[in-house]
Amino acid sequence: MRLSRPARVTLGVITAIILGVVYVPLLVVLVNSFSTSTALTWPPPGFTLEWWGKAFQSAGALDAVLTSVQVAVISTAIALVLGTLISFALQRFDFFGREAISLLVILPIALPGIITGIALNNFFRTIMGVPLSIWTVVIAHATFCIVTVFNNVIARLRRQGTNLEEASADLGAGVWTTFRLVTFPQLRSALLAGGLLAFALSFDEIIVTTFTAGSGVTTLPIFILNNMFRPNQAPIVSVIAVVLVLVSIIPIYIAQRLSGPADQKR
Amino acid sequence: MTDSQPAIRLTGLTKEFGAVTAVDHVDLEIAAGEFFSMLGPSGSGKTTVLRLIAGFEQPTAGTIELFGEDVTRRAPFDRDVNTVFQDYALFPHMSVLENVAYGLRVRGIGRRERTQRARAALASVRLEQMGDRKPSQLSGGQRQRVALARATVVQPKVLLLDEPLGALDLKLREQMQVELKQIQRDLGITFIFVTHDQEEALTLSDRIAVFNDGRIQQLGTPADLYEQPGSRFVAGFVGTSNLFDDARSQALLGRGGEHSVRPEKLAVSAEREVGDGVASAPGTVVEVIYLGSGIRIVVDLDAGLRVTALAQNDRRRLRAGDRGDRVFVSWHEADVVALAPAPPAVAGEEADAAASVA
Amino acid sequence: MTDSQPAIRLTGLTKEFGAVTAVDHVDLEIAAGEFFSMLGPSGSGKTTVLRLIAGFEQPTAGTIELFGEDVTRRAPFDRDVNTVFQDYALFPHMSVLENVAYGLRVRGIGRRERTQRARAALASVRLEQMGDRKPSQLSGGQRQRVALARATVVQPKVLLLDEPLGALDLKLREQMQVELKQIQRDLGITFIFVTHDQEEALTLSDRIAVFNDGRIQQLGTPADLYEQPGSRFVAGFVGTSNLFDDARSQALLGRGGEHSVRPEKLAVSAEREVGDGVASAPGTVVEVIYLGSGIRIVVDLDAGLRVTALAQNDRRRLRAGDRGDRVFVSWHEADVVALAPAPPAVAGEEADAAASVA
Amino acid sequence: MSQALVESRPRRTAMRAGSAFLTTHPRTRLALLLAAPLFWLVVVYIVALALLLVTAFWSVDSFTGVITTEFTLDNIIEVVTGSLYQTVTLRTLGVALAVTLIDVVLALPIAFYMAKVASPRMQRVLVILVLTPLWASYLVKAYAWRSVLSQDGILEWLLAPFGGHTPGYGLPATIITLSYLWLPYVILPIYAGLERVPDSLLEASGDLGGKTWPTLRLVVFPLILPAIIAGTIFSFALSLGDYITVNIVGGTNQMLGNLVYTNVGAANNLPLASAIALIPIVIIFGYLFLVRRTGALDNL
Amino acid sequence: GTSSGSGASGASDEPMAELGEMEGQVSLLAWPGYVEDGTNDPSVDWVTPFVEETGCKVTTKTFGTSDEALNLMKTGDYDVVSASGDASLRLVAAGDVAPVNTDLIPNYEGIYPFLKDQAWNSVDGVPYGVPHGYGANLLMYNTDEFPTAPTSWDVVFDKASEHAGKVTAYDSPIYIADAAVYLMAHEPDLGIENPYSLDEEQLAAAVDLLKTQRESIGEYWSDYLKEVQAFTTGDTVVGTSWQVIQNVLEGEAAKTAVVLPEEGTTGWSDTWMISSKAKNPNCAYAWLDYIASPEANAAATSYFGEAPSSDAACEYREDCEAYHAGDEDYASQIWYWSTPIEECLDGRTDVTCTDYAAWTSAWQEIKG
Ligand SMILES: Nc1ncnc2c1ncn2[C@@H]1O[C@H](COP(=O)(O)OP(=O)(O)OP(=O)(O)O)[C@@H](O)[C@H]1O
Ligand SMILES: Nc1ncnc2c1ncn2[C@@H]1O[C@H](COP(=O)(O)OP(=O)(O)OP(=O)(O)O)[C@@H](O)[C@H]1O
Ligand SMILES: [Mg+2]
Ligand SMILES: [Mg+2]
Repeated sequence: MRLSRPARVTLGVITAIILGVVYVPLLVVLVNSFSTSTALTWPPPGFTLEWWGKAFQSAGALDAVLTSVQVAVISTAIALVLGTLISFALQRFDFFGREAISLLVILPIALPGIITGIALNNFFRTIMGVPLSIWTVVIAHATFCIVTVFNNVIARLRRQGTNLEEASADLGAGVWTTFRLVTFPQLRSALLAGGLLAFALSFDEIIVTTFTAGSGVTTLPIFILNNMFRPNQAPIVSVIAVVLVLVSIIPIYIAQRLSGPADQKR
Repeated sequence: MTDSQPAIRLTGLTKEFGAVTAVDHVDLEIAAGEFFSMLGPSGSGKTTVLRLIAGFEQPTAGTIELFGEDVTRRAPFDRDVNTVFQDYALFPHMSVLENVAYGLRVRGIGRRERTQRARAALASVRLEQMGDRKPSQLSGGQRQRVALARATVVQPKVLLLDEPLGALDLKLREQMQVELKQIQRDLGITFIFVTHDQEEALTLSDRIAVFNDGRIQQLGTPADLYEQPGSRFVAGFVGTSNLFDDARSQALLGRGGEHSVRPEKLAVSAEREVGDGVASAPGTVVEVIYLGSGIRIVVDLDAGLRVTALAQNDRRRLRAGDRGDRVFVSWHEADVVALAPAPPAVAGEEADAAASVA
Repeated sequence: MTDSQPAIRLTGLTKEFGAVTAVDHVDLEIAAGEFFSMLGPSGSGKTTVLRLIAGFEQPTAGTIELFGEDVTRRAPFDRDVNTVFQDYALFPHMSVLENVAYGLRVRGIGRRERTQRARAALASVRLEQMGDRKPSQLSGGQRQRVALARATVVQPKVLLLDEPLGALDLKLREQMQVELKQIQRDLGITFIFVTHDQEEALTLSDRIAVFNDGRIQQLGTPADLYEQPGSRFVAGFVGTSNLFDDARSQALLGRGGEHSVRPEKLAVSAEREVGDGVASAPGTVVEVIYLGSGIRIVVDLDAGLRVTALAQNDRRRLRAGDRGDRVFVSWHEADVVALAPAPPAVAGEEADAAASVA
Repeated sequence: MSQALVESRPRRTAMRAGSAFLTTHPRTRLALLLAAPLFWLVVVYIVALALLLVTAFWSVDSFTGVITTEFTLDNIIEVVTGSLYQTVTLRTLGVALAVTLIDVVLALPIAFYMAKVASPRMQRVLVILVLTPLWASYLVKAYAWRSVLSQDGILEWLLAPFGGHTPGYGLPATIITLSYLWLPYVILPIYAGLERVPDSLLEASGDLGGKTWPTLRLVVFPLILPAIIAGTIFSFALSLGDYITVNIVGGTNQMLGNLVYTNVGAANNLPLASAIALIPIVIIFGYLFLVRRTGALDNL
Repeated sequence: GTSSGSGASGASDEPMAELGEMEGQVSLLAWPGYVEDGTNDPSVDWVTPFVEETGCKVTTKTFGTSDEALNLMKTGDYDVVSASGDASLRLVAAGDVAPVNTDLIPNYEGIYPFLKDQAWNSVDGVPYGVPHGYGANLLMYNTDEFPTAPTSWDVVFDKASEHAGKVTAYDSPIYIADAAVYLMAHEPDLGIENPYSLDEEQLAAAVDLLKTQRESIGEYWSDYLKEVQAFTTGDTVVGTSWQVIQNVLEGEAAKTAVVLPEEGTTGWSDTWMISSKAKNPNCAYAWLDYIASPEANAAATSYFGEAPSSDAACEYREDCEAYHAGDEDYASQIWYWSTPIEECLDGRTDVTCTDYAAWTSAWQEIKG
C-alpha cells in the first residue's frame, strides 16, 4: 500500500520510539556492567572495568553458559526431530484427531511455565522416581520447544506442497533419498528459524528449569538468579547479558540471511 | 493405432476423492512412440489420470499396465515413466546441471558419467551454457526446457507432461510447442500430454482423448475430433461450432437431429452462392471482428439463429461486409456434422457413432 | 481518435526502479470511451504504466492527466480510476456482495443503498445468486466477474485492467472476452487493458499500443498494427510474419530493405499462379500442420528461405499438399510490408513511417 | 534411444523395498511419523499434567510434608471459595489482559511498518532489532526495569521535567515490565501475518477509494486477526503464569504464579498448588477454545 | 524442645557410630554463599581446600527459601543441607535428616555453647546437626528520614503509615514471628511467650498487625539485590534487614544504618545436617567437621555476612565485632527461627498452636 507520506513518517516515528524504549533497559544493563555500584543503582556512581574482568574469569558463569548451551542444543535437537515429524503428519495427512494433536503441541507453551514445571517435577520425582538431572531439564525444555519448530516447518510445508518430492520420486529416488536430497534442503531455513527460537526459548527459561534441574545443574538463568541472592555479584550478570546480546546478533543475522526477506520469521 | 504391446494400458481406471469421482472407469491404450494428448475442461480429471500413471495416487479401482507389466501398486520411483510438471518442480537449491543429473544420481551413477550425460541432455535442449545457474535465474521457457531435460535424461519409456506450457506466455508457448514436438520425434519416447488448449492439442498430437467429468468423451486423431465431433460437448470444446438444434436443423438443413458447422466452413457473401451440395440462408451482419489473420463475422440468420463465420484475411475476402449489411451465409452439405445426442456419453463408442453418421 | 479532452493524457511519463527504467518517456492520449490495449512482452513496462495511472507508484518524471486534471501527485483513493487486478485481489474475508459494496462503503454510502447498488452490479455480471459466497467458493471466471463488478460499481471514469483474463483457461477466456467488450459498450467507460496475448488485443481493442523496453513501439488500430507493422519487432510480436531480409527481398521481391508477409497472405498451389500484382516462388513442403480451422504449411523456398503459409480449412483448400511435395508459393505485391529499420524506435513516429511506405 | 544406455531401474535393496512399502501404505507412514512425538507429548506431558490434576484431590500432612493420597475436595473448595484466590485471580487476569492489550497496540504499528513500509534491507534490520532483546536474560531485563522504574531511576528523571512521575513498584510496573518482556513474541506473529497479506489487497482498497484508516480497519485488521490472536496467546499465557517479575517490580502484589509457587516451593503443599494451578489451566483452555475457530493456532 | 519426631524412619534414627572410607564425593544443598568453590569469584573459595584434604568432590545446589530446601531434601539426592531454624525441625520430623554423632566431629568442641542443643537443631538433647553461623534480622533505616536512630519496631508497625509506601518486610511466612515479637512487648495481654508458638488468637492478632502494616509496605523483599537497590534509591526507607546488607550499602555510600530495637528480634541460626538417606555419609561428616573449622567457618560466614559459630573463627575475620559474634547478651535478644508446630513450643498444653501451614496461608492472606 502506498501510504501517504505523513502516514509513513508517523509510522516510522512510532516504530522508532517503541524500539527506542525497548532498548532503554538494555542500555541500563550496559551501563550497569561498567558501574562501580554492586547494586545496579542508577545513576551509576562511577565507572569500572572490574566486572568485565571478573566475568571473564568467573568459572561459574562460564560453566552456567556451557550448561545452558548444552541444554538448549540437546532440547532444540529433540524439538527439531519431533516438531518436524508432527508437522509432516499434520500437513500431509488428514486423520481423525488432527486438531487435538495440534492443540497438544501448543499446550506446553500456552500453559504457564510454573504449571509445566511442577507437573514435570512431580512426574519425575514422585511418579517415575528418577532423580532430577540435566536430562530432566532437557526433556522439559524439548517439550515446550517442539511448538516453535512445528510452526515454522508446517508453515513451510503448507506453502511448498508436495511437488518437489513427487518430482524426486518420479526421477527414481526412494523415500529416504528424497528426504535427504530434496525435502531437507527445502526445510533448512524453516528448521533454522524454528531451531533458533527454540534455542532462545530454552536458553532463557527459568521457571520450568527451576523445577526440573537436578543438583549441580546450573543453567545461566539459574546462575543469574542465584547471584541475585549473593552479595557483590550483580554487575557480572549485566556483563553476561551484554555479551549474550552481542553474541546473539550473529545467529539471528545468519538466520535472516538464510531465510530471505519474505520468509517466516517465527 | 494400438500396438500388440501398448506403452500404457489403463483398464477400468477409477479414482474417487471422497464423494468426488475424479476419474471414472477409464479404459485407454496408448501405443509406444505416440504423442498422445488429454484435452478437457478444468476439473475433468486429466491431471488425476496422469498422477495415477506416475504413481502419485493410488487408483480406487482398475489397473495400469506399462508395456504389458502391471504397475498399479508400484511406487513412483519404481516406474519407468517420468513427469514434466506444470510448474516444472525444479529443485531450487540445486544448479541446473544438478537438477538434470538428479535422476542419474539417485540411480547411483558416478559423478563423471552423470555430469557428462546431464550435459548432453542440456545440450539437446540448447541450454549447455546454463548448467551452473540456479533455476530461479532462468526465464520461464528455459525452466521448461530444464524440466524436459531432467525428465528425459533417465530415458523413460513414457513421458508425462501436465500442461507444460500453461505458465508461458503466448509467443513463448508457440515456440516451445515446436521444440516439444521436435524432441519427441528425436527421442521416440511416448508422450502423454495434458492441456486444456485445444489448438495446442490439435497441432501436436497423434491422437487426442477429450475428457469430461472424469470420462473420455471422444478419442481420435485431431482431424477425427475436429471434423467429426461426436457430441455437442466435443463440438463446442474442440474449436468453435455453430450448433443447429433439432428445429433449426429441420428448417435450414432439411433434416432432424442436432448438427454442427464450423465457422470456417461458412461463407458470407452479398449474393446467394449456388453449386452442387451448397446450401445458403439469408441474414444480417451483427458484428465484424478483426482477428489479424482472419475476420470473424457474426450473422443473425432470418431463420432465427445467430451463426459465426470465419474468413481468412487474404486477397479473396477483402470485403467482409459491415454491421447491418444483408448477406447470404452458405455452406457445403458435406461440412454439416450430425451430433449424437448429448450426455450420457460412453467413452469410445461415440467417435464411431459420429463417424457412421457423417 | 483523440478528443478535445482526452480521458488520460500521459506526458513524458518515466519510472525508474533503481537502475531499471521500467517506463521510458511515454506520451499517450486515450480518448473517453475508448477500449485501449497495451500489448507487449513480459517486462516491457505495461503493468508499471497502469500502476502509475492508478497511483500505486509515483513517476520519476512526467505527468498524468485525467480529463484534463493533473493527478500525478494524488493518492489512489483520490483518483477516479479503478483497477481490475490480474489476481483479482478480492478481499478473502468478505462475501462477494461485501466485496462489491466495498467502494461504496468507504465512500460512506448507507447500508441499504450500497447493498442495492452492489446487487445491481452483480446482476450486470450475472452473479446475482452468488452474493453470499466467499470469493474462495467461486471459480476463476466468476471471480473475474466479481472483480469487474467491484471496480465498476463506483462508476469510475476509467477502468484499468491488468491481464484480467490471464489466469483463465482458453475456453473461459474466449467467453470472458466477449463479456468484457459487452460491459465496456454498455457502461461507456474508458478501458485500459493490459495483455500479452496479441489475439486478445486485436479482437477487443479500438486502439493498441505495443510496448517494448518501456517505450511505445507502435500505436494504432488493430488493422494498422497488423497490416502495417512498423518494425521487425511489431511484425513478429503482433501475429506471425514471414520476414525477408535485405538479400532475400532483393532476390524474391526485387527491392532492397526488410519486408514482411503474413502467412495468410501466402497461397500454396501445385501450379504457379499468375495475375496482376501476383508474384510467386517455387519450393518444397517441409511440414503440414493441422490446426482445425486451418492448415499451416511450411515451405522451403528454392531461394533459400523457409516460409509459413496459412490456409483456411474450407472447401476451397481441401488438398494442401504433403511433406516433400513441390509447390509454388504466391503472394500479392500489395501484401508485402516494408519494415523500418529495427530499433532504436521512437514511439508514435513509426506507425506513420510504416504507413507511408505501405 | 540408439545408445545402449537404457536405464535399468535403481537396484532393489532392502531400503528401497521399505521405501516402496511406505509409499504405497500411507497409514503406516502416518503411524511412523506420529509414534515418537505422540509418545513424547502424551507420556511426558499429558500424563504429568493429568497426575498433577489428580494431586489436587489429595492432601498433605502439614508438618512432615507427606502427601496423603485420599480423595478430598478440600483444596478445590478452598480455591473456588477463598476470597484470596478470587482477588488474586482477578488481579492476575487483569494484568494478563492489560499486558496483552498493550503488546498488541505496540506491536501493530511496528509490525505494519516492518512488513509494509520498510525496505527489504530495513526489514531485516528491524527483525534483528526486535529479536535481540530476547537474548538479554529475562531476569536481567526485569531488574533493569526495576532500576528504570525506581524513584531515582531514568523514568523519573525523564518524566520529572514534564511533571510526570514513575509509577513506582506495583501493578503498573508489573504490567509495563511484562509487556516489555513479551513484546517480541507478539510482534513476530503479527509481522508474519502482515507479510502474508498481499499488497494487491491494500492497493485494491486504495483503488476503490479506501483511505488509510478504512483500509486498516476493514481489510488489514480482519485479515491479520488470527495472527494477532496467535501473538496474544504468548503474552496472555506467559503473563498468567508469571511470578518472578511481579516479585521484582510488583511491590506487595502477588499473582496466581506466586500462590502456586509459594504453595509448592514454600508451603510444600503440592495438592493445594495443583488446585490453584487449575485456575490458569481453565482460563487458558477457555481462551484456546474461544480462538480455535479463528485459525489463530496455525499462526503461532 | 520436645518434638514427636513421628515421621522419622527407624533406620536412620541412630547416629553413625564410626567413620569409614571416604566416598570421594558429597552433594550439598546450601544457602547461596555457603558453599563457594571459586567459580563465581576466584578469590572466594573454601571448597577447594576441602576437596584437596579429603578427596571428596563437591557438588552443590543452592536454594532460595527454607521451604525449597525442605522440598529438595525429600528427593534424597543430597547428603548435607544447611538448614535454618524454620526448616530444621520439619526435616527432623519428616525423617529426612539423621542425628549426628558429634564425637566424630572434632571441631564441634569450639562452637559457642549458646548455639548448641537448641530447639532448632536438637530433639530431646540429641543433636541433629552442627551450628554454622547466625544472625539477627535488624531494623534498617534511612539516615536522612530518621535523623535519630529508631529504637523500636513501631516504625514498621504502628507508625509505619508515616512512611507509607517506603516500608519493607521480609517476604516469608516466618516474618509473622517478627510481628509476634513486637506484640510480645506491646500487647502483653495476648500472652505470647514464644513468637513461634502462637495459638489461634495470637496468630490472628499478628495477622491483623501485618495486614495493617501491608498498607504501608512498598514491597516485600527476599533477595539481597532487591533490598540493596531499594535502600540505595530511596524507594524504601525503613524495614527489616541483615547486617550483610548494611555492609554492602556502606560500600555503596548509601545513607542507611541498622539497629537492634528494644523489643528484641528474630534471627537465624543455621545448622548443617546430614540426610537420613545420605549416600556419602563419611564425606558428609568430613564436610560438617570442615565447615565448623575456624578458617572455613570464618570464610563462609564472612562471605555470607553473619556471625561465625566459634570464637576461633573470629581470628580469621576482622568484622566479628559488627556481627556481635559470641556476644551472648546480644544473642539472647534474638528469637531464632524455628518451625511453628501444633504442639506449642512454649510448653503450653491447653491449646494447640498454629503450625507452619497455617502461617503460610495466613501469610498469603496478608499479602492478598
Ligand atoms: N487431492 C484431491 N482431493 C480431492 N479432490 C481432488 C484432488 N485432486 C483432484 N480432485 C478433484 O478431482 C477432480 C479432477 O481433478 P483434476 O486435477 O484431475 O482435473 P484437471 O482435468 O487436471 O483440471 P485442470 O485443468 O484444472 O488441471 C476435480 O473435481 C478435483 O476437484
Ligand atoms: N517494484 C519494482 N522494483 C524494481 N523493478 C521493478 C518493479 N516493478 C517492475 N520492475 C521492473 O520494471 C520492468 C517493467 O515491469 P512491468 O511489470 O511493468 O512489466 P510488464 O510489461 O507488466 O510485464 P509482464 O507481462 O511480465 O507483467 C521490469 O524490468 C521489471 O523487472
Ligand atoms: Mg490439471
Ligand atoms: Mg505485468
